[in-house]
Amino acid sequence: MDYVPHSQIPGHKSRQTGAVSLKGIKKQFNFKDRELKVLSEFSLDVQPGEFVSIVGPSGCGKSTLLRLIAGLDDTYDGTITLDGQRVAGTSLERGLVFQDHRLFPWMTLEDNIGLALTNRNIPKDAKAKLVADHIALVGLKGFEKAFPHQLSGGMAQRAAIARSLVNEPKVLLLDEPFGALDALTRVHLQTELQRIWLAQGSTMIMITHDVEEALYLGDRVVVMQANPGRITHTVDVNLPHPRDRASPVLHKLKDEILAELTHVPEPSNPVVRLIKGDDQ
Amino acid sequence: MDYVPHSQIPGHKSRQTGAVSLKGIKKQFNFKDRELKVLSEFSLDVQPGEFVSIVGPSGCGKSTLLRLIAGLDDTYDGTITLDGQRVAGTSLERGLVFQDHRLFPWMTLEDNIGLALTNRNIPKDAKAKLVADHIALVGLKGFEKAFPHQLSGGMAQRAAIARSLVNEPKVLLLDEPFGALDALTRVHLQTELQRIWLAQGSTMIMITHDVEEALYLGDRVVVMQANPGRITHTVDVNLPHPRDRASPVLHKLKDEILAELTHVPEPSNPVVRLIKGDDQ
Amino acid sequence: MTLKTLNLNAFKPVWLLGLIPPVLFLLWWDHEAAKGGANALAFVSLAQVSQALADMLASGELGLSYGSSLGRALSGLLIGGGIGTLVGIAMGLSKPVEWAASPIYNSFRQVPILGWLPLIGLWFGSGDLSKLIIVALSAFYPTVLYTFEGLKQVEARLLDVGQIYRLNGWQTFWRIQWPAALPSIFTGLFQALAFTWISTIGVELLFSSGAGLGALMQQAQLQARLDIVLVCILFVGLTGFAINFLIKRLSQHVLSWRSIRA
Amino acid sequence: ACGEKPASTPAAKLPAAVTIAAISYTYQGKPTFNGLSQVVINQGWLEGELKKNGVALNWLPVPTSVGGPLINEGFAAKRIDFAGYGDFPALIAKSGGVDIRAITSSGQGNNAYLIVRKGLEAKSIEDLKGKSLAIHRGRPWELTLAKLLDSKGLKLSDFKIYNLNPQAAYSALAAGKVDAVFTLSEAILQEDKGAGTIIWSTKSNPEWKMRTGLFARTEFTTQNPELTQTVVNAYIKAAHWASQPENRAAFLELASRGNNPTSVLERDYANEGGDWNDHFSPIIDQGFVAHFDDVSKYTFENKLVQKEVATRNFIDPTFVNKGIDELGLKGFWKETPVTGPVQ
Amino acid sequence: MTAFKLFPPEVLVSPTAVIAAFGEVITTGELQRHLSESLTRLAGGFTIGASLGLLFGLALALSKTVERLFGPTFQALRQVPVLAFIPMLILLLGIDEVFKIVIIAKAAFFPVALAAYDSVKGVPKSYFEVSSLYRAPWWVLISKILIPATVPNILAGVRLSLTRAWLVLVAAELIVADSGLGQMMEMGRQMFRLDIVMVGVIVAGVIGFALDRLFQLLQAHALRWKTA
Ligand SMILES: Nc1ncnc2c1ncn2[C@@H]1O[C@H](COP(=O)(O)OP(=O)(O)OP(=O)(O)O)[C@@H](O)[C@H]1O
Ligand SMILES: Nc1ncnc2c1ncn2[C@@H]1O[C@H](COP(=O)(O)OP(=O)(O)OP(=O)(O)O)[C@@H](O)[C@H]1O
Ligand SMILES: [Mg+2]
Ligand SMILES: [Mg+2]
Repeated sequence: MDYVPHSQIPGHKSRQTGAVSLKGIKKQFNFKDRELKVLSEFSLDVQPGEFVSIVGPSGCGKSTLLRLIAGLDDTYDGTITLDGQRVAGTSLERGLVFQDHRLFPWMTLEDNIGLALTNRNIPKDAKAKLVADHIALVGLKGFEKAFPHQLSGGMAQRAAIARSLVNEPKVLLLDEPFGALDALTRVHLQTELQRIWLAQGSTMIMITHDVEEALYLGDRVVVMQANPGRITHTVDVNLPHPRDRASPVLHKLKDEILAELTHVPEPSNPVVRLIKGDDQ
Repeated sequence: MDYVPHSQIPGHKSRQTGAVSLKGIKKQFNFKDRELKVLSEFSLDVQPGEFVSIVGPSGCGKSTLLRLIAGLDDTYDGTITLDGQRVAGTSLERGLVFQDHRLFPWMTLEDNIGLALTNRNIPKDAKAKLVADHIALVGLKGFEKAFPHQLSGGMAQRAAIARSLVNEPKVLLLDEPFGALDALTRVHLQTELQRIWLAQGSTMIMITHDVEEALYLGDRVVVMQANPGRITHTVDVNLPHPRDRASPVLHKLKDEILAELTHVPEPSNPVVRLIKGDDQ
Repeated sequence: MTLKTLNLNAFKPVWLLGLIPPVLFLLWWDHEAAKGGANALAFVSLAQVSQALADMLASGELGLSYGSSLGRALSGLLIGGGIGTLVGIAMGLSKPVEWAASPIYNSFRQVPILGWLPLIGLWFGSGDLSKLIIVALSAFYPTVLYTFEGLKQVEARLLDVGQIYRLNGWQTFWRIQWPAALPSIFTGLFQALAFTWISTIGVELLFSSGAGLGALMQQAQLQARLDIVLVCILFVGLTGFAINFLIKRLSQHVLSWRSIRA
Repeated sequence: ACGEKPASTPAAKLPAAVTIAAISYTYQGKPTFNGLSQVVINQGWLEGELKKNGVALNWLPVPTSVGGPLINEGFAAKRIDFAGYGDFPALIAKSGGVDIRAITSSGQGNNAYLIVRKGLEAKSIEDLKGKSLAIHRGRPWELTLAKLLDSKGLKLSDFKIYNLNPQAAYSALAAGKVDAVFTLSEAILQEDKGAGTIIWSTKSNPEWKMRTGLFARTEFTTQNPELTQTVVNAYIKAAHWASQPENRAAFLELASRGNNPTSVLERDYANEGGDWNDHFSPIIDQGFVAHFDDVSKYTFENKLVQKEVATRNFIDPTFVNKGIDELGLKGFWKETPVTGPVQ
Repeated sequence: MTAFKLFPPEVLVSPTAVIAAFGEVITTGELQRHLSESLTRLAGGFTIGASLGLLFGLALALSKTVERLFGPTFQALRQVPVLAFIPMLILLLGIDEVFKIVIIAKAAFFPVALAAYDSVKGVPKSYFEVSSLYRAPWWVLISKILIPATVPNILAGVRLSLTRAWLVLVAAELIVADSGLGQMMEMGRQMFRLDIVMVGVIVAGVIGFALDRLFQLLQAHALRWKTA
């Protein structure tokens, strides 16, 4: 197909940096007296400025994976590097949109978003403008002074997206960012995300349950399976951005991925493999 | 089209009761020093045993509406009745799946689901069995003793669904119940929900952002618009249950609804009409 | 029209309900007082109490004692509460401080003041400073406890957000931990308020005598002047109530972000 | 440079302040001291004299309820130099190793009373056998009770003893929850209020009264004999003032700022055949010494103190004797003074 | 060896003196007697006061009517020292154990009641909504939702109330008692036996500390869902 590397897409600001590499990641949780294997031998290389979508069944370890990349959890085996540097702790270079919005209940919408800029060395009114722009971007104008409990589910999620975007991180990790949004708002925000991605040349890793969305945005779609969480399939989407949602290529790929996702023994009832806590 | 009233669908246990009627509902929030009109002249009649899907933009008042029907908030104008009886307070007849899962963090999954049965007069082991069955239904076997923070986003949402189903309410209100679920689990749970609905003959009112889902499950799809929240359109889906997802009728209706949803001035940036707090 | 009545309803003085128990209590009291006999020694008639109130106000005795006690209670609350909050923060934020301080704190807390009196007298004399120290201690204990507990309860999921945005220690504290702990800290403050009042009264009996409601009450009891005792109780109770009310207002304002039952 | 030579001028040796602790009450929001201390303050003489030497005068008001321990701890901590208080706590401090001594007496001492509840037919302490008796343990008048019991061949265990502080004791008496209370002059007030009847008091046995006096830290008296003398003289002057019959009303008014109204004080002070001025005699006389001998023996025998106190180390009449001479008051009070230091 | 030479040994008693005094009060059986008396009183007063306080605090937080009726009285009364009511209490209760236990119970009551009231008032509305949705009866609401949601704060109240109970126990033993730790300390002080006072301090501190640890374990148990 007429694949154009995204670095050659007009308007795509190419970056040399932002390469995320995961090698042999193993992660388990202590669950009661047993060990729950969540990720096993998980390896993935993401190019600078690449957009990777991840799809996979509920509970397969997607959120866990993002937490590891973000540096929120370092109790795992294997290595995670950003541009060759081993990831240790969090960094403003790696942004994260949590699956739940995690707005601070005591801050107004404005302050919640402003929080992301606390440690950015820019003048106060530039910060205020950035915040205002991002509130407008996610369609929350008029709610600057609202507390989180006064927002609807979708509004809170949009606020969380704004918070992560305002920072322009080199790598942005998104955990089902559009899950609670209606079709229209969703399309709008997908477009905006793509525009920002193209403009900033940042690396994006996005978890989604919407295969269409994964294909529409991603340079690559990673399909995961559970027990333990691992990659079963990777789909390259060799289409230029922005794409035509109705493109037959995308439709074909969608059917392929959905088939892959349904091709699981007992898919609807993911049985958990609980391993006795030995040190195997 | 060959519409079959659901009461005549084989296996659909017909109920005489479960009629929900909303008349001239007005609801507003005090937002800072102003009033935020959320619902205005909202009226809807739901037949006993009917499945109504509601779609609409983020923040248009869908969750607020369900809260009113559930009886969690009685500061509104207009009347809401269930089988002619005015709704006052909550009742076990009206179940609700919240948009956020609202599991109690200190209870195990099992106990969280069991909580719904506290007031049901059935023997202890029958309760235990009910709980276990519903845990299996949503595919969470093995996690009975897990605390909510040990669950993934989708798992928590499934637990919340189980909690609301275990009670077999006459009217079940669902607020984006499948939002955080992967395609497969979603299809599975849609099927299960439909099966339960058919078997119990309960009335269902479901909010969703997935128009396909709305059409696949609903006898009727209500399309809302924001500022203030109101019904702009109602689509009857005259197809027997269970339906064929690929049905062209559904596809046609989907396009129609999506067009309706996109046909809003400034749709991506819902400007809020904030009315000065005078006494109109 | 309807709006007017509505507004009136909104201003319906439901708070008057709160007067029912005290009024009933006073009626019962007066009834008991009227019985005479042994009762007369434990209950004095309200008429006598109001007479005493008038006398004490006129002589300036009440004003002096009240002012002195109020000053002591408020400064104790401020000092003890302030230091307590700081110590609670230190213990809540730093594990080593917690390990080092918590056993001392938790055992000292349980030692009756009586045991400390000789030492406090030795170090600080038996004047106003010692009194202030004990009052401040009584505010110190609850504030430490509640500040510490409040900080311990901050949800990890919210701290995660702070990490993502690389908040430094101070920012994490000020933007996340402090607001999250505030409801608990206020509870501690409410507790401390009562303890400072009670110990203000008590401490006036333990060290050098001087102006104060406690001294006044103690002496009135020896003189079998229950009317004076009651006037003092009235002032202690009402003042406590008023300060409580003010702090409540403050807390409602500061904690307005909470989505709680009205 | 100043500190090189041992300071030879008396001014350099003097302490910055003299602190006197005394039992006090709160009167109209301000402390009012018990007995002669308030007279000393009112006269202002002591303050003036000390000021001449550049020494300040501090008064430490001590509430009755905790007077003893507070003063003892103050002495031990060297926070106070003089204190006017009772025999028993002073002796306890002395026995506990705090070096203090009595340097004046405060007259004949305080009366103790036995009051029984209304409606109880009891004429004497013997009638109370098996009944409940309230007393605040460890307070000076416990000795008086002990002597009373001793004289009748009774023991504490012959009664149902309640250890109640005075306030509680009076309430309990009024409520009829105890049969009798052994206490100080407030008993008269309670009787007036109708809470009970006084059936015995030290008026019938004045030698059992609780004695009070001015006590001083020995270290202070040896280092600052002049200052000590000034303080003692001030107390003698106060006693002299109070002893004047024409000042009786004024003194009682001062005293009534404490727990008892004048009407009660009148009766408490009503003397059994003696003169008004006997109440204030500062002289350390044989009776005073004998009393302390008694107290010392009793407290040791009853294991209330661990070391027996030798009275001769505890009583120093030199200052008061000298003061009376200096002030020309020899013979003003009638008791025979102990001559010379108690040996 | 006393660490602070600055202070006269009579006041800051040396550890050896304290140990000796310890031996003394233990061999004479005095300590055991005082301690058992005090602990019995404490157990009675504290249990009654704290449990009533919990119930009252919950009622105050949950019922608007109760709050309106009793809230102001509660807020005023909790700041009034019991000392002021001694004559009335003696008239009503006499001077035996009941009196002491009531005084201790009063002291234990208010901190728990306040803690329960204030923390339940702060419970997120969403918890009440879920409970109301499943029409959980009040005892389920309290035991399964409100208490777990407020464990640290209520337990802090209970811990404070234990402190208060100790304190007031000693005070009550000063007003009326022949035995008890407070009485022992007070007599020690009257008799200038600061070594015995220190024994009391140490015993009270150790027991208080032990009880407090117990509460902390309880809390850790109740909060195991946070870390499990
Ligand atoms: N407690 C509140 N106080 C003030 N405003 C509120 C409150 N709750 C909701 N709102 C406002 O009401 C409007 C409707 O909210 P609602 O939660 O019903 O939206 P929704 O249709 O469910 O949206 P979504 O799809 O994003 O969940 C929003 O604008 C929201 O800001
Ligand atoms: N703190 C924890 N302790 C124990 N188990 C945990 C913990 N956090 C997550 N898990 C388990 O790890 C597994 C993966 O969770 P994760 O949140 O990564 O799933 P996910 O792929 O994001 O699922 P979803 O799509 O439902 O959000 C789940 O089985 C979950 O129960
Ligand atoms: Mg997830
Ligand atoms: Mg919603």
